[in-house]
Amino acid sequence: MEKEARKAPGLLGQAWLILLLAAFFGSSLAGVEIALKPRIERNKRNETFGQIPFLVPGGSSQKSVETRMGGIRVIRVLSDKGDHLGWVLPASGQGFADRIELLVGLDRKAERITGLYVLDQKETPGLGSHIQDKDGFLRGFEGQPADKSLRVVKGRPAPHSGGIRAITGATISSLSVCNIVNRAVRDFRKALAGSEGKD
Amino acid sequence: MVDSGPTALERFINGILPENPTYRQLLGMCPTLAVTNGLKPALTMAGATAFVLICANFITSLIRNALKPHLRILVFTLTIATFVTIADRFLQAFMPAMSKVLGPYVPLIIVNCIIIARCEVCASKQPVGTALADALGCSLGFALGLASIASVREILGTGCLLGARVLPEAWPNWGIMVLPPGAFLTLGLLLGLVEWAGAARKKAGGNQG
Amino acid sequence: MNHLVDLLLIAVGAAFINNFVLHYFVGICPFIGVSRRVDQAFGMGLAVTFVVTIASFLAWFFTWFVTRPGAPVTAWVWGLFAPGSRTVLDLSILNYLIYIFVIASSVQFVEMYLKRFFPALFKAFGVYLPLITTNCAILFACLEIMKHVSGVRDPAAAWGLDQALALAVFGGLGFALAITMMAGIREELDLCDIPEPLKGAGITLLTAGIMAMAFMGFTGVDRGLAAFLR
Amino acid sequence: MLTPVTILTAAGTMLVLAVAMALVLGWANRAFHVETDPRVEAAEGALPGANCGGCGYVGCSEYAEAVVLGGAAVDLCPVGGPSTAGKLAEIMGVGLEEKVPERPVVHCNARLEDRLGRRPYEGEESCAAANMVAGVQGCAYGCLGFGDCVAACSFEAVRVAEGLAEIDYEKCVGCGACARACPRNVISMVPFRHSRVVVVKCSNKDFGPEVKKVCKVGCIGCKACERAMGDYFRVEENLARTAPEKFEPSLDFGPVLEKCPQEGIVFLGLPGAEGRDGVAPGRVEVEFRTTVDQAEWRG
Repeated sequence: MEKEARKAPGLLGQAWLILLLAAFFGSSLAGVEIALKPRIERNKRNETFGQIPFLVPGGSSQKSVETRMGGIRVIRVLSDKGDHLGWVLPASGQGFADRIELLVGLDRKAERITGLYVLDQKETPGLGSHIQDKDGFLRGFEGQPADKSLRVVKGRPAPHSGGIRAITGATISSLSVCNIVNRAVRDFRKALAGSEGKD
Repeated sequence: MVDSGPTALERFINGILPENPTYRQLLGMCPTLAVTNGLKPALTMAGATAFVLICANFITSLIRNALKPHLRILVFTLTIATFVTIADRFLQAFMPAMSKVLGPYVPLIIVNCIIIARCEVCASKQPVGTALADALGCSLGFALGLASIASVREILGTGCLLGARVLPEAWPNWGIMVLPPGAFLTLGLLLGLVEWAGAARKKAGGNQG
Repeated sequence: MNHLVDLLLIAVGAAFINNFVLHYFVGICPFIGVSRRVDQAFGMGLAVTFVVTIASFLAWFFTWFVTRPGAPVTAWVWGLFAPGSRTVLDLSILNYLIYIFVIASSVQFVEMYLKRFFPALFKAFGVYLPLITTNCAILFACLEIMKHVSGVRDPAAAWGLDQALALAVFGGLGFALAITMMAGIREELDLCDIPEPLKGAGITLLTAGIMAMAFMGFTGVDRGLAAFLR
Repeated sequence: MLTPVTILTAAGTMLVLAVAMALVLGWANRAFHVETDPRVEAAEGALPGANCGGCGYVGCSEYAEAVVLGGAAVDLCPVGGPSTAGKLAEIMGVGLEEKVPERPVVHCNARLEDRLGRRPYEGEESCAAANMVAGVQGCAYGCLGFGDCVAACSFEAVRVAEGLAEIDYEKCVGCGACARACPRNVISMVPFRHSRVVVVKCSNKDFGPEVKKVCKVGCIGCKACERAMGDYFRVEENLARTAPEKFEPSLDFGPVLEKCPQEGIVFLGLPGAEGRDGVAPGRVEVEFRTTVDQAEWRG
């Protein structure tokens, strides 16, 4: 009888170790997930909200809240005292090599761009990767008007004239960033105008 | 079956230089090429691999008697996948910047040939002590391999190492070194160098090398 | 029409631009080891394509129905325990475990299948078939699928089964292309005299470096193609 | 409430997946089961696994199958030598008759300076290519020195010194690759019943005066050796040949060595290794390195 019983569960009998391991590892991983999940969420949130003070002057990371404006995910930037200072608009699009993720800072009425930050990019290191330079390429976006679409300019553009100085050797990357910003800002302004009409 | 069984110390020393996983056994090529465009990511990857290798070797040598030959690979991969997930979540939680830089290559530690090779060759046959020593030795060897390639690529590619400027300002950064082809070229040349050094030593001082 | 263009972009991207071996560095071990003869390399390339397609199908299936946030099966199970509750059960932690489990099992299945029905092909692969399990290219394809299915913010942009299979098949073919070209070059290399220390892996890596540079020429082709087709 | 359920569901998912895979693989294992003779695996285990082709089969698994099913001889494996042959015989339950290992011998003794009528040659650096060029070298039979044999040998046992191929008997395992690679068949496989054998290191079949025009050390077919030791030497087509299987270390080759005008006749094998003259089988131990070890890839 003994031989018979052992042969019957031949299929599963052999693999008892795998079943035990699979169940044990599955549950232990779930435990790890629960332990670390809050920290990972906080990191993700910090990555975006942490940039708010630099994108919209005076904005506070804790107070600002994420909302949806006409189907577009956007962060309403509030100051410490709680009054509404502007918006931080996530935008993304196709760059030279792969997708580029941006955060665009806008003022209250979305008429002027107050700052730009590159969340994620895989442009050519050493060339396209210069779109991340805070006091170089990104400085060019601050103060630009939001109603006109931005243009890439070879030489030194006049300030606040909608012209952005291209990075030498990475024209396509610079162009892509401008297009992403233009498209996102245009859609958001349309949504903002639509909702302003409503509330 | 190795009858006498190598001692723990012997496995440890062997893992670092004589049987260096990257240069001698040519294992774990994927991460070696992918993350060595900077020394910091390379060391983080080496640390993560070390953690996974040590834990996996530990568990494997614990359950080595219950192992069935044909299910061997499945058990190894399951153990390794679990520890890699833990390492990945740990990186995301405590070192988010590094986790983004390493990106998809942290989960790729699962199929890193070094770990499976060590599990198969050493851990599934040796007692826990030797297995752990071997794991330590191999991870140090791997870290050595990664660090050597990463420093060459970072110095040539950006002129500075871990932020500190090494080469003079006038150094035209070799962009290629940070790009994928640079990885192949650097590793190819370094392998040649190691081979040449090994052969030279063998010719000069008999052949303990 | 737009969907087809999307498929084409994924296919061209996976085969040439983001070639598994030359751009993402996955699958290097067999790339150096197996590429000594063209027929053996091509056979290896096809075997990898075959296995990566099976693995990607199963990976997409499990990601879509189980580990995706708000996946139907998990929601159904969660409904059993706490009917009508709003919190979502997220099992994405199991992704790596499921992928490697699926890959190892499919390689084992393919090995038995080949041994039974194509013994000659099985003998030709010999030791390289079980080692496809440790081939990073297959797990990498599953990770790409995971990134595009559960990593995407709005569910509409998540990949369907057709996009996943497009990546798998053409990624595999890209791998086969790269490994066969390398085998062709390696056969030439055997005839010319290479400095002693560079023989074997050294010269292969240098050749692969130059090939990677050539493949970098493809960057931007998909952008141009997209602009042209859209 | 969420924690226990997540853990439970995670474990449950993995369990379901594991059961599903175990069933599929179990079924596949049964459905695709291929009847293989256990002795084939045992034979394959006994073979060194170098797939060098020395036994005449494509690889070790091929040879194992041939031994078990095809009834091939158990001692064809040159690399494994007598130890493997013994194991195979055990597996097959067959008697193992005495087998003398064969080693390659280079039938040419002319270094570069000994060869006359050498023309400058800028073609491809391989004997096969040079051999096609008429008159690349005065002697149409001798070694060309471009090292095809060196390339063929996977045990680094062949070297070309001053234009002449040389065998390192320490490393040589007798797989015959060099003999096959030489386009002029200068290298032939000779049974080594002892650590040495006496061989005529020349293969020029022309008349004496012709040989003198092209080589300083070639055999001119003067039959001096045949007259001195008729049973061991005989001259055919103006070239002295030996019978290696009749070689005994006790034989005295003194008279032949003095009479021979050329130093064409030379002892061959391990130089002066005393105490190595025991019975041939099993004494040429070589530190075994499989070609698999040298394959670049071990990942």
